[in-house]
Amino acid sequence: MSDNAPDKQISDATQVSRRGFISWMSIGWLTFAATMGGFATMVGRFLFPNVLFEPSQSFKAGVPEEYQPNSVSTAFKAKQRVWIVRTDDRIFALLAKCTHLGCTPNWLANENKFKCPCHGSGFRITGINYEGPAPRPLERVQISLADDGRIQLDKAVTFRHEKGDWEHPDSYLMV
Amino acid sequence: MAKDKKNYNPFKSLIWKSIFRTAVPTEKRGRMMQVLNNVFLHLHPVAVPKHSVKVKYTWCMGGLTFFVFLVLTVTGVLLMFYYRPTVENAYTDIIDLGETTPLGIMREIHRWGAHLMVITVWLHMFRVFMTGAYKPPREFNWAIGVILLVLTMLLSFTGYLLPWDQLAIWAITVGSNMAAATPLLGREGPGAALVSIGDINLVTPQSDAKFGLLGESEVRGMALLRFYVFHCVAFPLVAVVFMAVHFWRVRKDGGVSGPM
Amino acid sequence: MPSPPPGEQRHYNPITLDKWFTISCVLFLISLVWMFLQDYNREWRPLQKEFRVMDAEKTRAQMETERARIESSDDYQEARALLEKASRDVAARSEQLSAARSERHSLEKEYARAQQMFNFKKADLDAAKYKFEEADSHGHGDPVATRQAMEALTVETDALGIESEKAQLALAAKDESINAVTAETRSAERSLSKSTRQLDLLDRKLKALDPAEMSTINQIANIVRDMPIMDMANPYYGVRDKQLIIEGITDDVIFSRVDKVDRCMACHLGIAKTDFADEAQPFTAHPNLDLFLSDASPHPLKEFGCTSCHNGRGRGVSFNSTAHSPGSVEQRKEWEDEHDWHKLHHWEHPMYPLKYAEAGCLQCHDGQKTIPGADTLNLGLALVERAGCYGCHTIEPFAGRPKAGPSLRRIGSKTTQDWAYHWINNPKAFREHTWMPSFFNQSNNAQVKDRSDQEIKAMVAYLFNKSEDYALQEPPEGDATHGEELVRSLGCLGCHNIDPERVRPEIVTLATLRSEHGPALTGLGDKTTAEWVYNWVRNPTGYHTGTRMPDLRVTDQEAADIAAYLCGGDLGQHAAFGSTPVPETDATKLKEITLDYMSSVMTLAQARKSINAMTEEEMVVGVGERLIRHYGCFGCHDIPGFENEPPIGTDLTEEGSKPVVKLDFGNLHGEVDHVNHAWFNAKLQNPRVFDKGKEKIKGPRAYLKMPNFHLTQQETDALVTVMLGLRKNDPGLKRHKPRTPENLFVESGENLVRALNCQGCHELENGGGDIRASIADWYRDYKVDASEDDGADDEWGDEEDDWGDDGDGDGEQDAEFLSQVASFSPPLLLGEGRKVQPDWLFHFLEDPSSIRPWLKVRMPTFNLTDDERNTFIKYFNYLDGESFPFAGSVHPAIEGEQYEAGKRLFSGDVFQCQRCHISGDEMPAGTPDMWAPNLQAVASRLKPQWVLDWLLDPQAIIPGTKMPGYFPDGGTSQPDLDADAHRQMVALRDYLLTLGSDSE
Amino acid sequence: MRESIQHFINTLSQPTISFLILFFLFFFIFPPNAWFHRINRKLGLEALWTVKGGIAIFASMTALLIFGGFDANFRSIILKPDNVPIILLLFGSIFFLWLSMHQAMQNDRRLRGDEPPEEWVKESDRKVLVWPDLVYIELIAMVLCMVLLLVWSIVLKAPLEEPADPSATPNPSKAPWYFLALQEMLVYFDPWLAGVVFPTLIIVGLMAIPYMDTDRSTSGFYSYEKRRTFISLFLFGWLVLWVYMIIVGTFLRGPGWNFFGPFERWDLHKVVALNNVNVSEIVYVKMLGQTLPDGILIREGPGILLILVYFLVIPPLLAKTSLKGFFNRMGSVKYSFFIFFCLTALSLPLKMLSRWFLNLKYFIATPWFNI
Repeated sequence: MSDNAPDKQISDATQVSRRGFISWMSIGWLTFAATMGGFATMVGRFLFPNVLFEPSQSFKAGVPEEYQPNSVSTAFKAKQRVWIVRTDDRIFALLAKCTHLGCTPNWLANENKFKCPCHGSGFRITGINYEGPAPRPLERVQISLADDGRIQLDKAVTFRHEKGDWEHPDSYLMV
Repeated sequence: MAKDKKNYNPFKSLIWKSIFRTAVPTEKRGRMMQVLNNVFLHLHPVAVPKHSVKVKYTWCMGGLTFFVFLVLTVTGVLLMFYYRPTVENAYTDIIDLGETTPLGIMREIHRWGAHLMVITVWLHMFRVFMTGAYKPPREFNWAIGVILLVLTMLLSFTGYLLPWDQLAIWAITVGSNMAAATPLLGREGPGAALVSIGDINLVTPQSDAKFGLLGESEVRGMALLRFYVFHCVAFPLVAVVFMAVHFWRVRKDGGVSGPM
Repeated sequence: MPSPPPGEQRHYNPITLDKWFTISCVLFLISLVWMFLQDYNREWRPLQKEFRVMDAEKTRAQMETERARIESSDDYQEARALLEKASRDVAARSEQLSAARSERHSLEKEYARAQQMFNFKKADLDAAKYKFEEADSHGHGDPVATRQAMEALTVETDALGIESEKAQLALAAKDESINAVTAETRSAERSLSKSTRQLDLLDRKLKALDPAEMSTINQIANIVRDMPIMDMANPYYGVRDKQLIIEGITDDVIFSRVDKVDRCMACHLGIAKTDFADEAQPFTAHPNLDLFLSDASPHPLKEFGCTSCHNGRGRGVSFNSTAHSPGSVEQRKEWEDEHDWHKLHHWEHPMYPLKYAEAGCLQCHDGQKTIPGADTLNLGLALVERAGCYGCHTIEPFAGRPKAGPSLRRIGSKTTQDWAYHWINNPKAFREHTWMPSFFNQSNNAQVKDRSDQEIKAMVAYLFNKSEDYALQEPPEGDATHGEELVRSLGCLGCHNIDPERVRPEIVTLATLRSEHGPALTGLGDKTTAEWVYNWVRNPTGYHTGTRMPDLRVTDQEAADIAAYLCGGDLGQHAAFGSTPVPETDATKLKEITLDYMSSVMTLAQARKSINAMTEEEMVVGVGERLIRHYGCFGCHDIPGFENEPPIGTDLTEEGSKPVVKLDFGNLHGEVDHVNHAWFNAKLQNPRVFDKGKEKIKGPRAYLKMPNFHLTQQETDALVTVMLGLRKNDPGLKRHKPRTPENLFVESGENLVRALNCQGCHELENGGGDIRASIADWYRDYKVDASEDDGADDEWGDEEDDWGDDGDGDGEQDAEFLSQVASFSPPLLLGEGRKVQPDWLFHFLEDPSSIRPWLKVRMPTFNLTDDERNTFIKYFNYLDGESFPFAGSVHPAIEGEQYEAGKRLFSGDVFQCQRCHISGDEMPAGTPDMWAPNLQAVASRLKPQWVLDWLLDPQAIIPGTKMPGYFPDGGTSQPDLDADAHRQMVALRDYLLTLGSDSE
Repeated sequence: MRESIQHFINTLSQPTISFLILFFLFFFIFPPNAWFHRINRKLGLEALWTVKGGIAIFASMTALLIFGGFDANFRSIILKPDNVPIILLLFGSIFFLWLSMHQAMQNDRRLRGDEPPEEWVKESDRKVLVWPDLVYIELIAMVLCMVLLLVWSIVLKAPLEEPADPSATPNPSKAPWYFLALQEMLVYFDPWLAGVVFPTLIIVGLMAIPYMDTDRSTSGFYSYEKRRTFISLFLFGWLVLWVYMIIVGTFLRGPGWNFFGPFERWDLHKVVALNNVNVSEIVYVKMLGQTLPDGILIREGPGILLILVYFLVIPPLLAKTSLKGFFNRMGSVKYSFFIFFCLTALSLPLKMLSRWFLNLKYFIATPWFNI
C-alpha cells in the first residue's frame, strides 16, 4: 500500500492527504474482504442442514431388567445392527459389524460365540476376537440410562477394546 | 532478511505476482496491463470513451444484469442441494427452505434476484433505445440482446414452476396453454386439423407444441422435471453463449455507443 | 496498442469513488450480518433457552427430594454400612490381595504365552490338514508325507492345547480366590448403586442441562456449540432432535402423500413431561398423558405426532408458519399483540382452535358415537342425531338412520289445519324447547310475511289433502289421576318431558339430550285429541309402522287413563297458542308463488297457461307439494308422495375439508372471520345470516332456507366440532383405526342403543339410567301412598319430610332412599354381555318377560328385527370382551355330594337365598324394595361363569348392590365340601341351574 | 373526503377511462411528429422533464402510494411479495424515463444552438483508462445491487401457496407479472394470437428496429427531437402496451379477471355483463336488420374486408398522404415492414376500444380461428 502514490497526472484538486486516502480505501477493502469471507462462511454453513431425515443414530431399548444374565439379545440386530449383551453385572451393546471386512456376524447361542459367515472370524460373548482373520474385537456403542430409566443407545459413539475404551463409563451399564 | 521484511510489500510478493502478474498499478502502463492480464477484466478494453464511464449515461444496467445473473447462478447451484424436482418432494423441500434449512434465505435471494434481473434487462434495453445505440453498426448486437431478453424471461418462467405450489402450476398451465394454441402445431391452435395424413392426425395432445414444452399432456411430474432441466441447465447454457457473443460484439462494434 | 491519449485520464475523483465504495461495503457488511442474525435468531431459540433453565430448576428440585428420600431409606443406609464394612475387610486383607493380584498377573502372562503357542501350532496344523486334503483327494503332492506331517502336528498341538488349558485353569482359580475376597464389596456396591440409580440419572441430566454444574471446559463448549456458524456441528438448541417423522400418516401434497414431519416440539418442549402440567404455553404438558402421547397410551407421540390430530403445518417452526388458530376474538387480539399473529394463508388445514380440538378424533373414530374423553364431540354427534341434520344433509356416518320427526302420513286424524299452520309458523310458541326448527319469521324472510303465510297454508293443505285414513277406536272412560301415575311410573319419562314450565339446563349433556329423545308431552289436548292419544299409546305401530315409540303393552283402560291425563288439565292445554286467526287464502299471492315455482321448470308462458287451467285447490295442493320439496320437510318427516326424494342440503361428509373460498360469506366478510369454523358458527347460530343485505336483491325462492334450530352457543360449538371433524381422511390413518370386527359390532350396537334411547332408562358403560331422577320423584309420592294404605308398615312414614328437599336429609337416610329408588329403577346393564345368555337375550328383546315383578317401570316391546336383536347380543358380548359363541354350558348333576351341598347352602339355614330372591311364583317375605330377581330364570338367563363371579364378589360387578358377598376374599364360613369356597360356589351355582327344571 | 378521492381514483383507473386518457394524451407528451411537437411546446409539457418536473412526478407518485397505504385493500395488493417488483419497476421505469428525457431535452437544446451533445468529447481527450474508473464504478454498482437484494430478501419472504392442485384453479389465476401484459391481451384476442403470434411479432419487431431505423448520425447520445417518431412509437409500446398493461393485470384484475379499482375489495362474486358480438352481427343484424347469412365467406365478408383494408389499403394511403416524407426517406421495403409492425401494435388498442364501445368480440369468427 505504501507504494501507492497518487497518479501524477491527477490534478491538484484531487490531491488529498495520504492518511485520508489510505484510511477510506483500507476500510472499504477490509469490509469488502470481511463480507466476502462472510459469504464463503455462508456457503459453508449452508451445506450442513439443521434437520436430518435419516434414521436416528440413537434409540431406546427397554429397561435393564428385561435382559437375562449371560445372554445376548438379538432383538435390535435387524433394525439397528446392535446386540445387547448382559454378563453377570454389566450390560453393553456390541455393534454387529465384523472388524475384518464389515460383514454382519451371527450369534450362535449353543456355541456361545459370534461367528462371522464371511471369513469365519469368531468372537466371544464379550466381543473379543479369538479365531479367524478379525484383527480386533467388536466395537461397543454408547449405552446409558435415559431420564425415564430405559436404556439409551447411541451408535454415533463407539468404544474400542484395543484403545482401552471398554472401561469408559459410557460403554457399559452396571446392573 | 530483516531489511526485506521491513519493506515487505504483499503486492510484490511472488504469489501476488503469479496471480495478477502486475502489482497494484499506479502508473498508466500498469493500469493498462491490469486490465489486459485479468481474465475477468479483459472483457473491457483498456481505455474507453469518457462518456461511457458516466453512470448518468449508461446507468450500469447491462453490467448489473450480468452480475445478477452470476448471483442467480451461485444461489441456484446452492439451492439445488436442497431441492428435489419430484412431485413428492418439491413442495415440502421449499417449505423446509423457509423453516429449517440453514440460510434458507438463499431462496429469497434467488427469487427476488430473478425479478430484479427482468427489470434490469428491460431498463438496459430502454437505455440502449433512448440513446439510439441500436443503430448500425450495432444492429446485430441489439438482436442478440433481444434474444437474451427472451431467455431471461424464459429462465424466470421455468423457475416459476419449481416450488410446485398453486402459483406455480397455474402460471405454467396458463402459459403452456398458449403453446397449445400455436397455429398448426398446437392441439387447439388454428389449422391443427390440417396437419394430418388421411385420417391420421399428427397434432394430438400427446404430440403438440404444449407436449413438447411439458413432456406430458398436462402439467404433472414430468413437466416439473423438464422445467427443472430447462431452468438449471439448458437455458443458462444458451444464455451464457449468447452473453459471450453479446459482450464480444460490444467491443467489436466499438464499445459503448457515443456521438459520432 | 494505441498510445495513451494525452490530457486528463480520470473521469472521477478517486477519493469520491473510495468514499462511495467504503460506504457501500459497510452497508454490504451490515446487511450480511443482519442476514446471519435473522437466520440464527429463530423463534424457538429463546424458548428453548427458557425451557432449559426451567428444566434444570425442576431437576434440581427433584434431586433434592430424591436425595432426602434416599438418605432416609433403609436400603441405602444398609448398603452403605455394608459397603463400609466390606471395604474395611478388604483393606485389612489388602496385602494378601495385592499379592494375589500380582500372581494373577504373571499367570495371565503365562496363559497368554501358552495360548499363543497353541494358536500358532493350531494354525500350522490347519494348514497341514489342508495340504493333506489336497494331496489325498486331488493328487497335488505326496499324501503319505503330508499325512505324517499332519499327524505329528496333531500330537504337538494337543500337547500345547493341554498346556494352555492348564494355564487357563490356574488363572481361573486365581480369579476365583480374588473374587472371593472382593465379592462382598462388589455386591454392596451394586445394591448401593441400585438404590441411588434415580439420583444418578437426575444428576447426569442436570449436568447436561445446567452450565453451573459443568466443568470449565464444558462450560466453554456449551457456549461454543451454540454460536452462529458453529451450530452446524453439534448444537444443544435446534430442531434436529425435536422433529418427528411420522411414518404412515401423511400430508396431502395432491400428487402424492408424504409422511408427516412435525416440529411442534421445537417450542412445545414440555408436551410429554408430566412435571410441566402446570406451566404456561408453550411449555405446558398435554392433558391426559395416559390417553395421549405417552408410549403406553393408545396414541403414542412417536406414532401419531401432533398435526395428525390437531391439524396445522407441522413443518413450521414459528408461531405463524405453523398455522395456529385463535379460538376467540380475545385470543386473536392477544396473539396479534404477543406473536404478531396473522392468518397463514395458503395452508388448507390450519390448526383446530382449542375449543374444537376434539374434531381431530373423528378422523379415526368415525363410526363411533361416543368417544372416550371427547365430550364436546360426543355432544355434537348426539345433537346431529337429535336435530336430524342427516335428513337434509348426507353425512356418511349417519347414513340410514330413521327420520328425526314424526310421520305426517296420517296427519288428518291427528290434528287440524289451523293448528298445523300455527305450528309451522312458529313452533317455539307451542313448545319452547321443541326440536322442530323455525322456517319462517326469520331474519331473511320476516319481511315477506304475507307470502310466508300463503306458503305455510299451501303446505298444510297438501299434507291434509294427501293424508291417509286412520281408524280411531273409541276409548273407554279414562281416569286422569291414574293416568298420571302411569306416566310417571311406566317409564315414559325416560324419553319424554311432561313439565310445561321446564327450564332447559344451561349446560347440555348427553343425559339432557336423552331426556328430549321424544317430544315434550305438553299441550297435547290442543294439538290432538284424547281419542288419538289413546289409539297411539295402545298401539304406536298401528299409526306409523316405522315409529320409534315402543309398545308398553298397556291395557285399553291404562291407555285411556294416560290419554285422559295427557290431554286434560293444565298439561294438556296451551292457552296462548293459536289465539291469532289463521290468515285467509290469498288467490293472487298464491298465483304469484305458483308462477314463481313453476317458471323454474318450464317457460313462463307454459306456466301461466297451466296455472290458469287450475282450480284454486289444485293450485294450493300443487304449490304445497313444490314448497315441501323446496323446504325439504320430508328430510325429517314421512310425507306421502316424498318417499324417495334425495336430501336437499349440502353433503357434509367432507365439509371440514372444504376450502374456505367455497363458503359464501355474503356481505359479512368483515364481520365473520374468514375461516371455516367461524362460518359454521355463524351459520348454525342463524342459518339465514348470510342473506343479510340480499333480501331485496334475491327473490324469496332464492333465500337461504336452512331452518333455525335456536341452538345455544355450547350446542353450536359442539356441532362445529363435528363439522370440522368431517374431513377427507388420510388413508394412512386407516391403519390406526380402532376398527376390529368386534369394535364394528359394538359400534352398530351403540347406534341402536342411541336410536332406541336405551340409556334413557338403563345405565350402560358410557352412562345412562337418567330416568332414575323421575323414578325418585314418583317413588317419593308412591311411598307416601303406600304408607297411607298400609298404616302398619310405618317404615318410611317419618322420612317423608326429609325427601322434600334434595340433599337436606341425613346421609344415611339419603343413601337408603337412593338404594330403594335403585331397586325400583330399570336394571343396570353394566357387564350385561358377561352376565346373560345370548338365547335368553334374543327372546327377551322380542317378548320382555318380567324378571323383577315388583317393578312398575315396564321394559317396552321395541319393534326389533332379528338382525337388530342379534346386534344387541354382539354388542353386549363384545363390549365385555366375550368371545364367540358367547355361551358356555354346564350340565349340573341332580344328586350326589355336590348337589346336596348346594341345596344346603341355598336353603334358609345357610345363605337364605329366598329371603330376597323370587323363585318362580314364590315371593319372598319383606317389602318389594328388598326383592331380588327370579332364581328360576338363572338356568335359562345367566351365564354359568358369571354366576360364579357374582357369588364371589357382587360389589365388584355392581357397586352398591344389595346382594351380600358370602365368600369374602375368596374364603367361606361353611364347612361343606372341605370348606373349599370355590367348590361351594360351584355347588351353589349348579343347584341354582337345576331350579327351573325342578319346578316343571 | 378520503372516500370520494378513493372513489375518484377507482373510477379513473378503469381501463376504459385510464386507457383512453393515456392513449390520447400520450402523443401530446411524446410527440411523434412536428405537429404534435408544436402543441407539446405550446402546452409547456416539456416542463415535465426538468428537475422540478421530475420532483413533481415522484412526489405525486409517492403521495398516491402513501395515500393508498391507508386503505386495507390497496395495501393488501401492493404488499403482496410478488407484487413488490412491480412497484420497483414502476418507480424504476418512470425514473429512468425522466432521466433519459431530461438528458434528451438538454441535448436538444444544445443541438438547436449548434453545440455538440453533452456526450461528445474532443477527439484529443476522449479516452479514459478502464482501470480504475470503470471497474471501480462497476464494483460499487455491484455491491449496492447486492445490498438491495439482501435487504429485499431479509424483509420479504418468498411466497409459497398451497401445494399444486390441478383440480382447484385459484381465482384469479395469474401468470408471472412480467407476462401479465400478454395475459391482459388474452382478454381481447384469442390465445393463438395473443399467446403465440403477438409475442413472436414483438420479438421479431424488436429485432427489426435497427434495420428500419438506420440513421447512424443520431446514435450515441440522448435526444428526443432527432428521433421523435421512433422514440414516441417505442415508448407507446413500452409504457402503454407493456408497463401499463402489467399494472392493470397485476393490481386491477381480480377474481374472474374482473376489473377492480385499487380501493375496491376483491369480491369473488362480482358480476359484470359480457355481451359481445361479432362484426358480422353488427353489420347484418344491427345495421341492415337482417339475419346472418349462411355462407361463411359472405357472413364474415365485412370483417375480412375490414382487416384487408387495415393492412393493405391504409399503408399505401398513408404513404401517399401524411407519411409521404417518411416513405420517401425509408424506401418501400422498410416502410412496409415498419407500417406492418405499427399497425399490428395499434390493433391491440383498437380492439380494446371496439370491445368497450361496440362490444365487439371478433372481426372474423370462423369455426377454425377467430380474429
